[in-house]
Amino acid sequence: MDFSFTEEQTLLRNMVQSFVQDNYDFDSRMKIVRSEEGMSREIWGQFAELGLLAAPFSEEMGGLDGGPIETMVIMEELGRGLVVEPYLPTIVLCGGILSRHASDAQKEAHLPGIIGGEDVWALAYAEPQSRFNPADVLTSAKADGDGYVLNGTKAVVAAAPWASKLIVSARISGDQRDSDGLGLFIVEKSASGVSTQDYPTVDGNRASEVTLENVTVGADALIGDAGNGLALLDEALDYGIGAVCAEAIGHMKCLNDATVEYCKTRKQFGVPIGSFQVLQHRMVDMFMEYEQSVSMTYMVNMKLTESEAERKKAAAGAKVQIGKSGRFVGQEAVQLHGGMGMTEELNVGHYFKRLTVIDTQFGNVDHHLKRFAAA
Amino acid sequence: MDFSFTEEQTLLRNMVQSFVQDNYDFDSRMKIVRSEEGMSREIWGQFAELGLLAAPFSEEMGGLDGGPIETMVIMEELGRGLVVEPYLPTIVLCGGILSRHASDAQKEAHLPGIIGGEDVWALAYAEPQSRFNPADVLTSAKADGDGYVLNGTKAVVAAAPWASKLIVSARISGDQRDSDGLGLFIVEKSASGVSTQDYPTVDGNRASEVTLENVTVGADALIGDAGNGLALLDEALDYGIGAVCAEAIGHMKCLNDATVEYCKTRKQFGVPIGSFQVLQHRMVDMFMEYEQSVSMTYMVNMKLTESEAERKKAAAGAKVQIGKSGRFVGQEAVQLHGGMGMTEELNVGHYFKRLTVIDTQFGNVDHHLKRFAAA
Amino acid sequence: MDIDFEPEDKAFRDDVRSFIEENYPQHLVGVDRGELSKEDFLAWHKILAKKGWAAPSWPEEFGGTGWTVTQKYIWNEESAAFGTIPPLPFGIAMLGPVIYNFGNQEQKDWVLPGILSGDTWWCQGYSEPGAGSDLAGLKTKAELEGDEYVVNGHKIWTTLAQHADWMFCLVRTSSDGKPQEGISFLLIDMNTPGIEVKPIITIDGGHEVNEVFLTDVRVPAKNLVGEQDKGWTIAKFLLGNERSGIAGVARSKKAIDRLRDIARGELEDGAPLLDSADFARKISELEIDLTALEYTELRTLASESKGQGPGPESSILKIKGTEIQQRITELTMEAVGNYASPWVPQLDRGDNYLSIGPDHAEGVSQSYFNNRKTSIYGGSNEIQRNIIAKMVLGL
Amino acid sequence: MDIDFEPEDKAFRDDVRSFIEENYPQHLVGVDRGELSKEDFLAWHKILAKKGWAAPSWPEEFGGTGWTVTQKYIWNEESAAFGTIPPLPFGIAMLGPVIYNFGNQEQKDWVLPGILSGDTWWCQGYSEPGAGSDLAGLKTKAELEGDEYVVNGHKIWTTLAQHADWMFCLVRTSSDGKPQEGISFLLIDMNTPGIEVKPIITIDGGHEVNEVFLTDVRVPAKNLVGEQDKGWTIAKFLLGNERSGIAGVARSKKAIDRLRDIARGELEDGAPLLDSADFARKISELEIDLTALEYTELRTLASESKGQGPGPESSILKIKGTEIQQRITELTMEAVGNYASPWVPQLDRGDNYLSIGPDHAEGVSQSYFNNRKTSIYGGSNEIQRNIIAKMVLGL
Repeated sequence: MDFSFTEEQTLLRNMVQSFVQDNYDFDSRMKIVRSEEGMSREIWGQFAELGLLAAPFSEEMGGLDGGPIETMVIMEELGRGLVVEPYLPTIVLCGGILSRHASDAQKEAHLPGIIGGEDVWALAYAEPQSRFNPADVLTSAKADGDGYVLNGTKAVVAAAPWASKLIVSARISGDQRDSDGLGLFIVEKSASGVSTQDYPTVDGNRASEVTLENVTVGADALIGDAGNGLALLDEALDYGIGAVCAEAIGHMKCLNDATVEYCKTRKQFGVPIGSFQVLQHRMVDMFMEYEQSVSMTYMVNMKLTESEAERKKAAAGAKVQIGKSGRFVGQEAVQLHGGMGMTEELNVGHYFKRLTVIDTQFGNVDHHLKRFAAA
Repeated sequence: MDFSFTEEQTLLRNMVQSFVQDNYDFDSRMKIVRSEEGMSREIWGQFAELGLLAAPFSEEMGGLDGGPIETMVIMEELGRGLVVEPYLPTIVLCGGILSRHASDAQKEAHLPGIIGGEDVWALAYAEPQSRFNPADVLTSAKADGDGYVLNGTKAVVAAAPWASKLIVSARISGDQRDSDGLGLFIVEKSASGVSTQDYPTVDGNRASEVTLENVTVGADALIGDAGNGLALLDEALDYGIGAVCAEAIGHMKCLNDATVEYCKTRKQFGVPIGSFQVLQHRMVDMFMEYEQSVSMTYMVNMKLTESEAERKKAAAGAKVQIGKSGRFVGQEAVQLHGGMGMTEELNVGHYFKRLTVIDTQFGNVDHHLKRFAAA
Repeated sequence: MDIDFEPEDKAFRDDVRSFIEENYPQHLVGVDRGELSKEDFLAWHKILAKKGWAAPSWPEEFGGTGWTVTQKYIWNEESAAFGTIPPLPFGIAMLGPVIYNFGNQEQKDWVLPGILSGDTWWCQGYSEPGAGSDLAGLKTKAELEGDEYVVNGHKIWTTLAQHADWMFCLVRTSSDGKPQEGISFLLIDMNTPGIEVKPIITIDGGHEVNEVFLTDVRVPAKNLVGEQDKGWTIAKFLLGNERSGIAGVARSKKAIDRLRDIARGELEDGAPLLDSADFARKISELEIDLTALEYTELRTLASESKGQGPGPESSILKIKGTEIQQRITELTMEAVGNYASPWVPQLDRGDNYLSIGPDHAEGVSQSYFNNRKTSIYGGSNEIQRNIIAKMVLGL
Repeated sequence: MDIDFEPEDKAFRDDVRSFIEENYPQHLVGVDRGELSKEDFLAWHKILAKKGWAAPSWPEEFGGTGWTVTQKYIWNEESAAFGTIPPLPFGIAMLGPVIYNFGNQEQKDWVLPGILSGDTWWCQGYSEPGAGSDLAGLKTKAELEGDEYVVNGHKIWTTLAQHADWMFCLVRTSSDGKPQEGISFLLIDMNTPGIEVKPIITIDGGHEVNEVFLTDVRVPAKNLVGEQDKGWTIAKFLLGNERSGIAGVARSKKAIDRLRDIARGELEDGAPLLDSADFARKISELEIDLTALEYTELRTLASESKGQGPGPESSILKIKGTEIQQRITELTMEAVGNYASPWVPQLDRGDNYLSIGPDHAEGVSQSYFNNRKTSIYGGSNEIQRNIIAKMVLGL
């Protein structure tokens, strides 16, 4: 049992922190968000150069052999900067699935493009009717010779507007919400029959509705065994939870620091508002929510590699904590900043909005409370 | 639409208030609670003399023709005094069932003893397995000639140790939780086959486990129609809810007043603790909970005589409010009184304990939230 | 104590309901506030003005309706149930009562008719960058030069100032004594030279509030309401009125109905979300809290109708009313699941805008974000608790 | 960063588990604290003392075990999982560290062995009627006369003073300067003439706390710990230690297991209460909060083991730990439904006492009532928030 970071992990944190501070201040971030594309390919290239995109992959694949703790450190620092570049979908979700379950041929075909920063990937798993249940899949994959033909609609696919490749969940067999029968398929976004409707999301990211109409893929598009896709997907989403928990504690830390600072300087009735006991205790509660969230974030990232049952319970519990704490910290940070917290020009509201989306991402508090009880 | 009390109602309130102030201060109350019997027959006789026991009955029965609002006024004032004498079980629950549904003969046989203060009654409806569902009845009533034979066990029957008569719910037909098939029976506690195990409850009241072993009753023991008992019982419990809500706002008012007073006088760090903003806002929240509870108490007592559906929804909603508010006000009153709030010698802890029991009485918050949603 | 309506009240309810159904502009049914033009905002108001129903809260002599408390309650219920655009508060709820209580005859004669008719759009110049909840800390200065005040300062959070013809404004006319002294209440024509209105975009992407910069703005001295340096009384009076209207019970009922419809349409594992125990519980909790607030408001109105003005207890209405509104928008956002995240442009929506996901999901997050303001504006909920602590509990 | 135990830790866990199973007194398994005699309280302590495990938190040189942070964690987990009677905090957790940090050699030599062996029962004389959370306001006076202090005053909330042999006590030796100055730390023999212990019965009907009246109590001057008038430093040191032990994570885990068992046995409409969505949700929420607290405590212990003492962050452990304990007792009470209301006599239970309802329901309400104290004692949770605001956030 050990709760300390290795020297390498601390160096990694310092590197990401410096990069974000130097290259991704709030104004730069807003410029990127408001740009036509909504992300910076330049920043993404620099991530590649820094080795961030290689972090979780094995050395033989050209990676740096990092684990969940390294990802946690990176995501926390990206969270502090409200970075919109698609580390989560490309590296954590899709990269994770590939590195853990793809064939050697698939890895050789795809990982270099990820590690090199050429390709953005998106995980298209949710559907309009599926809410938070990844097994609720209507998109069909019909065997066709060696390959498959995909038909269906995928909903709110984060980073899809920027992606060149998608991992798509589709039903090879079984009924709508069956656990068995899913497959995860690698799909080129440029493939015939793939169309997207792109839009911005409230947290400054971009997403798409993805329609697949008779999209033909080869046998080499299927990751892992046919029908076993849900297990791979569940695991990937839990890794995603570990990562957004880390991102969220980055947000909360910034919000708490900003709020304490604001309350020390902002005066009302001739004194700093931070001298009012009610606001002091509110900030103490925000601090405690943050600390509890940090604890759960460490916990889940240490448990991702344990047994499936332990991983699920850990992820569900952590997501509940982060959902509640993020909501509380976000709302109170806005409240304590008063009118200023309501404006687009302050970063506070943007952290709040991202935390709001994270509460829903990969399933909200109610969803994971049930999952926790069942695990 | 009218939210004012009539002159008669105000006079009634003043009368009960004065009586309680003069005859039922905290020391007197604790003497009664700690006495062998646990209630004062003398006080009960005085209630009869004051006409309180006649309040809700029709004039032709020797009553004063009061309605739920009069009961509310009385219960609120009894609540302020933490009065343990069995107004709720005898007058509101059993008296209410008799006055609304008993035959003329039954009324003539039983109401004079209630109004005169000779008889205490208890409503034996819950069972060890029933939790908050009054339809969950295993006690059986088997037709036997003109009458019935009762067998079963009734749980936590409030005021039963003091009662000479019981109203017992028993199943004439149907399965354990069927809505149909219940009957309400008048049972003399002295009848052969009735035995009780008496005990004090945490709120200073007394209750019994009541066992019925081949208890024979006549046809005249059945109130209303055979099999229709649940409707009568549901209605009675909703009247009971209207009454305990009123009792609870009496408690909350006293706790809030005591807490504000204590915080104005108790000094820490050289100043009254009521000068600390966190405690001020806590007391504001207690005040708001109280005001919202008053509103729901008025609401439910105005709606008891409306349609069954409206009555049920109103009672469920009010009970949820009172359960939550009573819990908050009770807990915080103890907290703000510090160690003193934890002692038997202060009335604060006793209000807190009675509010705690009220939260469960007739079903707790979860139970009534579901009932509210279904209504 | 009786909850039933008298027969005449039932008749009134029927009249009101028919009038709304027959006269409410078709193109404004179910429209979001964010999409309204200035004309849209006023359309319904002008119809009501013709009917004589624009200001039910005013005394009859100034153009009120003379309705009883119960009738006003019915009016609010029916308006909300139909979903009319809420009346703009600035003229009817805020300035009107100030003018007929504190204004001189001349002011009554020219201000009140413009409010009633909808011809004059008023905005509120209260908050300043350095004076939010601490209103008495305001710094905008008005110096009397001859028969004009020269006003210099900076107002903020001025709602819908972009549409306003006039502003009622708190200014500092003296720096002597306590901060509450030396404040005056001025009416300022927004077309006066020296006034600049600068939009503030809020986190929902909307443009509702503004900064107003005043530079050597010359205001006729006759535009002073009440006495110079005695404006604090008026300011407090106005804030008290603002509080009591803010509970929004009838509109929250409507919003819960909408939430229930949405939850009926959203599926969780193939079953309506409304049937989920967790979700049903949260809706029930909301409804119960709202019912309690409704009766608290009715109790307040009943004692007001007996001549007791809105007391500090009305801070409860502000606190609970806004908490409930915030919870409704939060739960509505939660109901739509993944489709809470698409961003709907509030400004410059453009012609090729395509909505994403089900219609009922459109903009729900932004509505949630926007509603965070309600516990800040109009005297923050912390300030309201201070008021109750001091004025009601005597702490 | 790694959550797994090393092999040697797993071996240690097995050892500890067997030792407890083999040596814990049979008659104390599953017994309520309210029912314990003085001998019962000490029985397990004396067994541990023989094994050398009475004071795992002490340095080895004074009789500690020399265990690592992980080993101490395992020890707590295993003790709680088995359900041993929690060790009395007064000697081991409170006074011991004071003595080996601030006491002189003579004091170390006579105080520490008595604590370790369990031969001396200590109680804590801190609070006074006028000095609760504001400890520095204490008034109990000690005047030096020759080589004796003469102590006069009134202590309150003195836990288990009815069993105590000695009391460590804060007294005022000077009234000059700030209230924190002039406080001294004295050890007082409870058999000294002039000491009267008066029970306080709490709302659960139990006798756990007392008032202690001191009238001309003569205490040898050598019983002063540290310097005269400098006791505040010791007082604060002791309170810091008190906070860090108070999270009670392992015991709360056990209590949640028990709660789950109860909810499995209780029926709602014929089905286990544990299967109710509402109830399951509340248990899950509790478990998640407790897991978070567990990791917060582990993080705190980890930084302590690097030489950083328990900082003001440890106030989190007090606040969250007691909130969770209170919620567990509350939910347990809720689980048993109607059978929460029978009163179980804590004192004079008598021979013909018959329990009412299922065994698992016995006394659950009283346990809930009793636990309300935890957010008051040991520095109220409001005071803990003040500490974090000041010491951590710099407000």
